[in-house]
Amino acid sequence: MQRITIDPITRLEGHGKIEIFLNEDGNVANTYFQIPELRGFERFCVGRPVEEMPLLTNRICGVCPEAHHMAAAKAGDAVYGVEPPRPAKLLRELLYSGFYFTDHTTHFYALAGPDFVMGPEAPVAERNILGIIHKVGVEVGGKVIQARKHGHAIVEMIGGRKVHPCTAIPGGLTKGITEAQRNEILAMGEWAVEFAQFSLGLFNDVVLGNEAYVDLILGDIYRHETYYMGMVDAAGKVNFYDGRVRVMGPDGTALGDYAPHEYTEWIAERAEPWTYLKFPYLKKVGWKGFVDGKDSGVYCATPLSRLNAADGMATPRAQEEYERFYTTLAGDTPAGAKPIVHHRLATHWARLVELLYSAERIVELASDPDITSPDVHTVPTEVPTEGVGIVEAPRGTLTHHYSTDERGVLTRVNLIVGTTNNYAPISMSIKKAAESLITGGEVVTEGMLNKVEMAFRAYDPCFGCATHSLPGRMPLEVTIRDATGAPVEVLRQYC
Amino acid sequence: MTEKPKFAMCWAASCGGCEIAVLNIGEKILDVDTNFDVVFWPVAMDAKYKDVEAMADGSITLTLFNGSIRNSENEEIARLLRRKSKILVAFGSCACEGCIPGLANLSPVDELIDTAFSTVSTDPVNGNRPRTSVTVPDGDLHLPELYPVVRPLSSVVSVDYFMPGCPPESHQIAAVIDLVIKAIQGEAELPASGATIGAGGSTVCDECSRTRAVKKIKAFTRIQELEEVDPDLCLLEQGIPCNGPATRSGCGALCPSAGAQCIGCYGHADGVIDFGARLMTAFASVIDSEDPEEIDHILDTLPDPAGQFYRFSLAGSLLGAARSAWEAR
Amino acid sequence: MIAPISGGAGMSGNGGRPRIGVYVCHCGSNIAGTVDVTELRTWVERRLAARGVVVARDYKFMCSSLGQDLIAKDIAEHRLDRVVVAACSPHLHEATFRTACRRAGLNPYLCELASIREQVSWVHTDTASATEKAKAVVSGAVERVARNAPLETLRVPVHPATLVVGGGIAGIQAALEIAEAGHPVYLVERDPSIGGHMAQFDKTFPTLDCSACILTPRMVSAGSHENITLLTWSEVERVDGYVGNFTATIRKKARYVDIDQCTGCGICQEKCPKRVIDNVYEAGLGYRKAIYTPFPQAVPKYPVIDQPNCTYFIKGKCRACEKFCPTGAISFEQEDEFVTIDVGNIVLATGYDLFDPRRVTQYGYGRLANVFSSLEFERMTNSAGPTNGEIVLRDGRTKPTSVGIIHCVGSRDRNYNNYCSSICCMQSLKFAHLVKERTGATVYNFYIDMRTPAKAYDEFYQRVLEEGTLFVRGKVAEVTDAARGPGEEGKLIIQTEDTLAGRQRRIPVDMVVLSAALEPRKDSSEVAKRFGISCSHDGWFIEKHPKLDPVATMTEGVFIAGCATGPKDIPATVAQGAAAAARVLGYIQQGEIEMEPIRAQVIVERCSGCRICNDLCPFNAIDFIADRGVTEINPALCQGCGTCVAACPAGAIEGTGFSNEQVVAQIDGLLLRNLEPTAVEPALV
Amino acid sequence: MTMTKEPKTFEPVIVGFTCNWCSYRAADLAGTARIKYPPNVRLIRLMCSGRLDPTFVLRAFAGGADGVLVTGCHPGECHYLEQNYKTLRRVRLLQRTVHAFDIEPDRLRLVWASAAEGVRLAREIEDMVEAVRALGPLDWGNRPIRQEAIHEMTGGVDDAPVEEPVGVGGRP
Repeated sequence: MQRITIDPITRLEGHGKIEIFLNEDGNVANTYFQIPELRGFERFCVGRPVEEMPLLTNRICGVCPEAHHMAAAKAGDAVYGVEPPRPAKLLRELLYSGFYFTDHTTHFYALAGPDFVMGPEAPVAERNILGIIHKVGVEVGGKVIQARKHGHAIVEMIGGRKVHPCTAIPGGLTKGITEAQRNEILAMGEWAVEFAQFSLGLFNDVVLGNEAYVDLILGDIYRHETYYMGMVDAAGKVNFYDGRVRVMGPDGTALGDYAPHEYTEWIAERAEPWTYLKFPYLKKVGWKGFVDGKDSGVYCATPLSRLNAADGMATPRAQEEYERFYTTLAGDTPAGAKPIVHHRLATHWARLVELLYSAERIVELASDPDITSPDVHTVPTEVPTEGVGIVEAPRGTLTHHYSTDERGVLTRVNLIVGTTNNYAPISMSIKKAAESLITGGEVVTEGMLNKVEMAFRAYDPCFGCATHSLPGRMPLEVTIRDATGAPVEVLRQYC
Repeated sequence: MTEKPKFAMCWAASCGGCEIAVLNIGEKILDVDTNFDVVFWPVAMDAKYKDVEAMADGSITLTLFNGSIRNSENEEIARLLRRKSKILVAFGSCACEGCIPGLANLSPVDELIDTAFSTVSTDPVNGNRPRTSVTVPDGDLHLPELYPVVRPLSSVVSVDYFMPGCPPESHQIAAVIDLVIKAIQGEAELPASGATIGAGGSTVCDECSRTRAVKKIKAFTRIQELEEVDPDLCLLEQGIPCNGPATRSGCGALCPSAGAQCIGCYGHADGVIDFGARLMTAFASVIDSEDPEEIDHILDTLPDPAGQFYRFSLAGSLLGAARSAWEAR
Repeated sequence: MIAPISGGAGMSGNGGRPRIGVYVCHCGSNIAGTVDVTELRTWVERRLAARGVVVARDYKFMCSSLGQDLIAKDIAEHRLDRVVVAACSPHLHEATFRTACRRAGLNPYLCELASIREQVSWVHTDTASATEKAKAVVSGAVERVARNAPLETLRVPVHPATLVVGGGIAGIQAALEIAEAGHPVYLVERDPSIGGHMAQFDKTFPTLDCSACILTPRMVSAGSHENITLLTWSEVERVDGYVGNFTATIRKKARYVDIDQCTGCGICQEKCPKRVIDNVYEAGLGYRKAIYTPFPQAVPKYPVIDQPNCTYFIKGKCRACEKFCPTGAISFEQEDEFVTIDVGNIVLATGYDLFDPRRVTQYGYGRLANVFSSLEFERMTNSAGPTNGEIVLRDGRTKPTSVGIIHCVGSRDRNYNNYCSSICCMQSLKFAHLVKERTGATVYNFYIDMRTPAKAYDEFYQRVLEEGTLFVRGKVAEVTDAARGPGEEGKLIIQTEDTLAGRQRRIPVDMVVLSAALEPRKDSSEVAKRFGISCSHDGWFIEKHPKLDPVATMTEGVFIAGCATGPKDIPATVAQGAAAAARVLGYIQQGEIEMEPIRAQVIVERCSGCRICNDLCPFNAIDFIADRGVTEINPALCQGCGTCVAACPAGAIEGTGFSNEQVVAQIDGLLLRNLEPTAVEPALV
Repeated sequence: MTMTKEPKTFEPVIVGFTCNWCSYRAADLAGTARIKYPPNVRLIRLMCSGRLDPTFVLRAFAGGADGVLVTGCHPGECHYLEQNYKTLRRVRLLQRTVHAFDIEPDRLRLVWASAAEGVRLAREIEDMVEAVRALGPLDWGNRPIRQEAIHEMTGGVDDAPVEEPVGVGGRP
């Protein structure tokens, strides 16, 4: 039996390690996507005061600390059974929208973009942000940097710091914003809307205008019919900060939705001895292994999932894009069912729709008369007990669940991190990509490496936090071994 | 012309925040590019680990190392880059003193795994736990073993400079890069080996604009329980356990100015061996009682001393880890 | 593992490795008897060479002149820049060896003592383990001394004036000594007159010379001395500053008598219609007027008006004194007055309070008429006292035929005071003698132990024995008037155990005298706080060293004398007054004072102005400089305790002489971590 | 499993901190009075227990001490008036903190001893030695700790050549 190891050497929290086993015929027998690291937050957060969780869990990820900061703060609210005043909620969501704007921008231009703009077969050296700049003009580079700056500026104004914000506490925030800051944010928001539209335009021209890419997107390699998860507001529209979590079936009929504290009735996690990460699945459906379909509890939580799960977007321009997205990709939908897109590579488009939504949301929130109110904190009066906080991290639904003693000191902690939701589907995508690219022991090409990479980059996995950086790539190393295990050929990319 | 000095940046166990902070220096990034030959920076470029091994010892002028030492691979990279680098900088809290993940050192590593795999949402199915070697139908799979404790860079290799912060503030990073470039061009002096760079020599209070009086505390209060947090008065004097007094300056007192207590991410000030010791003695000093019982009552209002005093510095502290963690495995 | 303490920059002033000499003292067999000194010396040579030890010797008596020469010689020959002497406690010979080093041209603070006698050879028996411990102790001292810095003693100018608090014999003595030497003294007394307890006595043991006769001249010369400013009826309100430069604020209580006008003729006292029981001077046995001088020989002679008892102040009319005063010195409008004075030194001679015998209820004082306190008895025997020296029962007429004198009332008794009041035995013997002499009554002395140690004391005891006083050894259980038989009717019965006869006894007497204990002043702890010194838990002022520095305190420039430091007889009290004066004169003579350079110091650039330390110094040495936002320490006020050093969260306060470097190095040395190699990948350049 | 590494009878090492005025003199008194106590304790003299920096205690544990004994004047008898109260607060907090590191309370004791209490001090030492002996070795000595801590404290490695020391016994 042959074995291929894809082992990214860039390390962050649980970086990926892919094992591909081939059978005698040289076809893919199985693939294992291993996470070889664990930091134990669930253990060492126990004993800490609950108000520190937004600060401690920040450090789970330096790329999406805002997500953990918010989930932890909301869990803190729940633990004390305290409702933050409206201005505090608005500010938290505003901070969060600023973060989404930066994060989605980074991902599209640094990671996904190159695959399309330059093309998956393009030489390594060109497949990065610089490549995009060369192809579509220098001003893009400037815009991207500007976009990241604006996003961070909003985060810093409300969160106190650019990276690892510090202002969210149980019951609200430690500070509000001034009129001057509001105007600044408003201006940035309006700029952001234009930028988002520009990006969608770019995607439209470069990708949708290109047969090959459309085929690639609509092709079968990256298609899985799984369940989809995403948070929706009262009107059933996508919301990142608050609402109920809706689970949409592969056939476009909703399985239902749940409030944060009900998550244990919906989500269970499967443990496997060969990886430090667990595989969440839908409890109501059950674990059937790494397979898709209506009977498999495997679900997906990404920008694509959020669009699939929701009835639409809460802002006008984003709603237009939402509709265009489905008319273009959904094909014909059974009557009574909601249109669903199963093609993983469509996630990049979905992400741009969300980019536009986050930009519009910045403007909406910054225009709210309450946003500059100094009333940003409610002092908890209840005895702290237990609480769950959920937000939509860019990489999926993020759940923090705390139990505390009567002093508000943690006694139990459970975290289901954004990316974890997608662990099973990612493994499946990798296997599918491998299957479609390796047949009869045909010698693997570098393109294949990138396509495998594309398979999970679509999910923007956080255990590849490395891949968030400019103008990054996840280095891969593939070793092909014959039946005796001796290496036949070694292919490397960036390592 | 002579070739440019070589630059490397690498991480071990870290969250990526340090990288983001570096990217946030914006235009300065280009200075790095123009003044250095970037030979190794996995996040940013096509980097070959093996190429580094091939380099002559000491051929990399400047290496920024972030992340702590959690497994054998982290240690391996650390030792390799120490050999290859003239100037090795422990970059960020993880590399300097272990940071938040260092809190893991309060429990044995098996307990970390057990807890993570016995949460309410985890299937009890055949009590699966990750194993370093497991046989699946298709063959054998291996997982790297976690070290019993998280360790800062300097407990594995000797470090030339320490650049604290979680993450280091971008303007400080920019300043340090400027300094090194100037030093290389002979226009500036590098500080003495072992020095802390990209930070102040005093503590956060030095940069904090809040007014301070003589401190006397009858009870510590939790920030969310305070009806009204005075926006101008020292947080510690309001009973909020602020780590500012013991935490190195350099961040610009970001958290206190945002109404949140300093949590100590910049580590200890110059000449200090143990951050926790300094903060402990500071808190003990402001307790306003001479009666043993009352003192105990006041101390009860600090629910988590170890976490309070060693939030970021546990792995780098004198004790380093709880006894049970040291003795694990 | 902990990396070794390495030599180099951090270590010795001259840079590079220090050159340390280690000297192991045998102390005859005191050390060598238990510690293998040769093994210790060779170990130091072998293992501590890498730590900078260039000479190691062992010698019979290092403190001998030969031993000291040995060190001096090595300092010259081997260019030693550090010295460790492994010998006795630094409290014994640190000064000796530091001086030796200074003579040899080495800064004395570069010499450390390692105590291997008091802390090793004298407290351990097993040679092997004792020697091992000695090695550790020396290793610690070597690491410490390697980081010692050469220090210079601080010098501050001394203000020539002195404040003496307390006008008893101790204070008077101190004041006179200093004044005689030609320096100004402020003598502050809270009562209207100086003189203290001694002025109340008639005879003083053992010589039985008249108390007034010897005290009065001293009071007069103190009152009239050109260098002494007498501030009676006054109290010290607050004290600021430090040795050589104190500022004291004194409250002069209103006398209602203008002392510039008053001649002390005494007419006001004759004319005053209000009689008041004199509980202070006459111990309640006699009366005085509402305007009074406490006793005829009072100094100053000016009276005071006892405001709470003065009819005018109560009823708003009378003013008899004013009417009859020939010089118009009475002024009812007078108010308390505050004066501040600058002094260089302070002598506290605040004396004692007498134990209140009422507290020992079973002795019946205050309940049984003919039970007297020792002070009452002193007054009774005083020819100028309420009975003109007649020893009589409460009725004021009847002479007692039998008298019981009980020792140790309130002393040597775990219910009251554990200590011995030291004067009661002699006082009781004096009483016994006076009773015999004046009444011929039968006298019983009830004692626990007889303590007559000083000059001519025991002879006096013998004399009283010969006079036929009966001595019963045992603690008196009770004094009662409940008669059990005809012989006891109308008597006071003393129920006691006779430990010599080994039986219980009931002894009927007419009069009982209680030799009450001496106790610290009720307000001694507040006074101590005001002057920045400390009290023992029973309330006596604590001396800097109970044997070697009995009149100095931990606070430089504040001295203590007399009973304020513990019970004393008159000779000892006078001696201490003189001793304190001598110490003060020493300082004044020098013009400036040398202070131990063990001080705290702020490294200003590290200070964040967090103000954590600001409230930690009881000597007010820590100041926050608001405009610069930093804290500073006044080296003259700092006593060097190091509390602020240990408290500074920024590590911005240095402890001279006890730096973190020194202590941490000593810890590592004690634990022998200094012998280990390091284990990290070394830096390249 | 640490026990197996140890000799049959485990001899704990205890670092003791004394103040110059009370407890160190108590130790002197124990000496002059020839009061015996086990040799397991090694004393360090500070001017006042108020000088006790928690760093010293942690350093002692980290350096291999099995126990740390902090001593000072009785409350109210401090030669610096009230500094031992600050020691009391510090040590209480320190005890709570090291508890999280699995260091048993008996390994860090605070004892007041006046200059007159040589016997008391000796008995306290005896008592603590037995208590720590019962707890077994703490064994922190061989744990890797942050190197630059020592760097900061003592400066860089000094490679000046080592000179053979002169060693002479008896008379000079």
